[in-house]
Amino acid sequence: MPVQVIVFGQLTDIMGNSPVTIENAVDTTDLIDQLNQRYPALVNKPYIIAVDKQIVTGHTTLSGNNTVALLPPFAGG
Amino acid sequence: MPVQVIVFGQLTDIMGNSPVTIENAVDTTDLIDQLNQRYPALVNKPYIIAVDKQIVTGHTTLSGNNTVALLPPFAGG
Amino acid sequence: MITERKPKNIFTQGPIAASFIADSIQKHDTKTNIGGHSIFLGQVRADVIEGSKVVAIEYTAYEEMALEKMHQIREAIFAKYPLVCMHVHHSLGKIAAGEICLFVFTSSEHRKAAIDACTETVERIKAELPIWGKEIFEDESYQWKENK
Amino acid sequence: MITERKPKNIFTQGPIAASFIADSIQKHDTKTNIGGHSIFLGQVRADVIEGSKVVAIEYTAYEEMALEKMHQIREAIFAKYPLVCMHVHHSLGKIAAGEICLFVFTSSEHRKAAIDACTETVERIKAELPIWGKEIFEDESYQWKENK
Repeated sequence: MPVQVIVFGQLTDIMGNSPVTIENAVDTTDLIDQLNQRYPALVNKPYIIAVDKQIVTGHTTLSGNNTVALLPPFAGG
Repeated sequence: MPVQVIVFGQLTDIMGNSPVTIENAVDTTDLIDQLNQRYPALVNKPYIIAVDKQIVTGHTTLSGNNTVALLPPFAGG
Repeated sequence: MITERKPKNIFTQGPIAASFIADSIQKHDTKTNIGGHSIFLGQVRADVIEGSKVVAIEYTAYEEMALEKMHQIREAIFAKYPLVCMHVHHSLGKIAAGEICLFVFTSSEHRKAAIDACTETVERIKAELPIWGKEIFEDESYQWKENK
Repeated sequence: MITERKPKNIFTQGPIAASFIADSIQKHDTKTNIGGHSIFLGQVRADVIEGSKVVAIEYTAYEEMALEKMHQIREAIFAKYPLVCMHVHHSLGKIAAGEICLFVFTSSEHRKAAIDACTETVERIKAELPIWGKEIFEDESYQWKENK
């Protein structure tokens, strides 16, 4: 199942500003493994993960048509 | 020694808005006694006393040419 | 060396206009070491007291004493918090319900100092400045305001 | 009965003008149950980092997520404090040093609720909203801002 990945802040320096499609990822761990292979600079960067705008922790199953966002530390205000 | 007395807030309902001169008062206790006789409504009113813009407590000697202010509870802001 | 800040006049006749507040904010755009501003505005409430509605508060002050006291408060706040600047304005005269009667404005590099200094200054103004307010009702009767 | 507040857009392109703040204050003069307003303004600082001066911050956000989160924060703040109203505006795009990028405005009958709600809202905005800032230096190089 394809997953759309969007990134923000300093992660755009690595992955750009356009959504990246990963063709098949069963869960967030699988997804991050694939992204780390494609973008080695991502490996040690700090970020949290949001699936469909909800922050998730740990191993989260992707059900298809998800949008996964990688969110580096917030800096609003 | 003459003392000028000024009052503010609710005390102006009793003593008016103009300074009142007390001809001879040796200290604040003497002064308040004289004011209480002249303005009986003053007796139970809450206020603090400032001599020449400094808040004083207790029995304060008046040295002459003092301005004594009776200050009811503050209500700024 | 002792640096002396000259006592500033904080009193203004009538309400504090929103445009005055805007001008005051605008003036800080050249102070590029500021990261946070904290503002408190006091507004006259149309309280209903025993069936009568407050239409205005008429403020009076022992001005000379209030300015000396405000100067002391300002010095104490600057000694306690790393502020870039502080501005205080209080109305005198009749201020209608809905109008602004108090404007406290503090600015600092990082937000915490400005926020804490603003709050403390507002509390000290209410507790320590010799200012009084006459709450005027619709029928022109009045009562003297008491701060809680 | 559950009352639903509709998520409001907090984002504005470019800096927040002092005149916009003045208009926002002015609009409250008919709400005569308000006794105190608390305002926080975030201003872009011209920090010097390793010899280079910040001339602007370019803000971006995950807007849809930020608006949902801000809605939750707003609901939580209204549940916790007796507020009359709350307004939040955050800039997106390039904001020059000295310009305003955040405007949080709370109002209540008595001052404490407005002050505490404003402070808590500012802290939550900084900690919880997915917003990022690129600090742009004089030579057009940049670094990503980190909140303390």
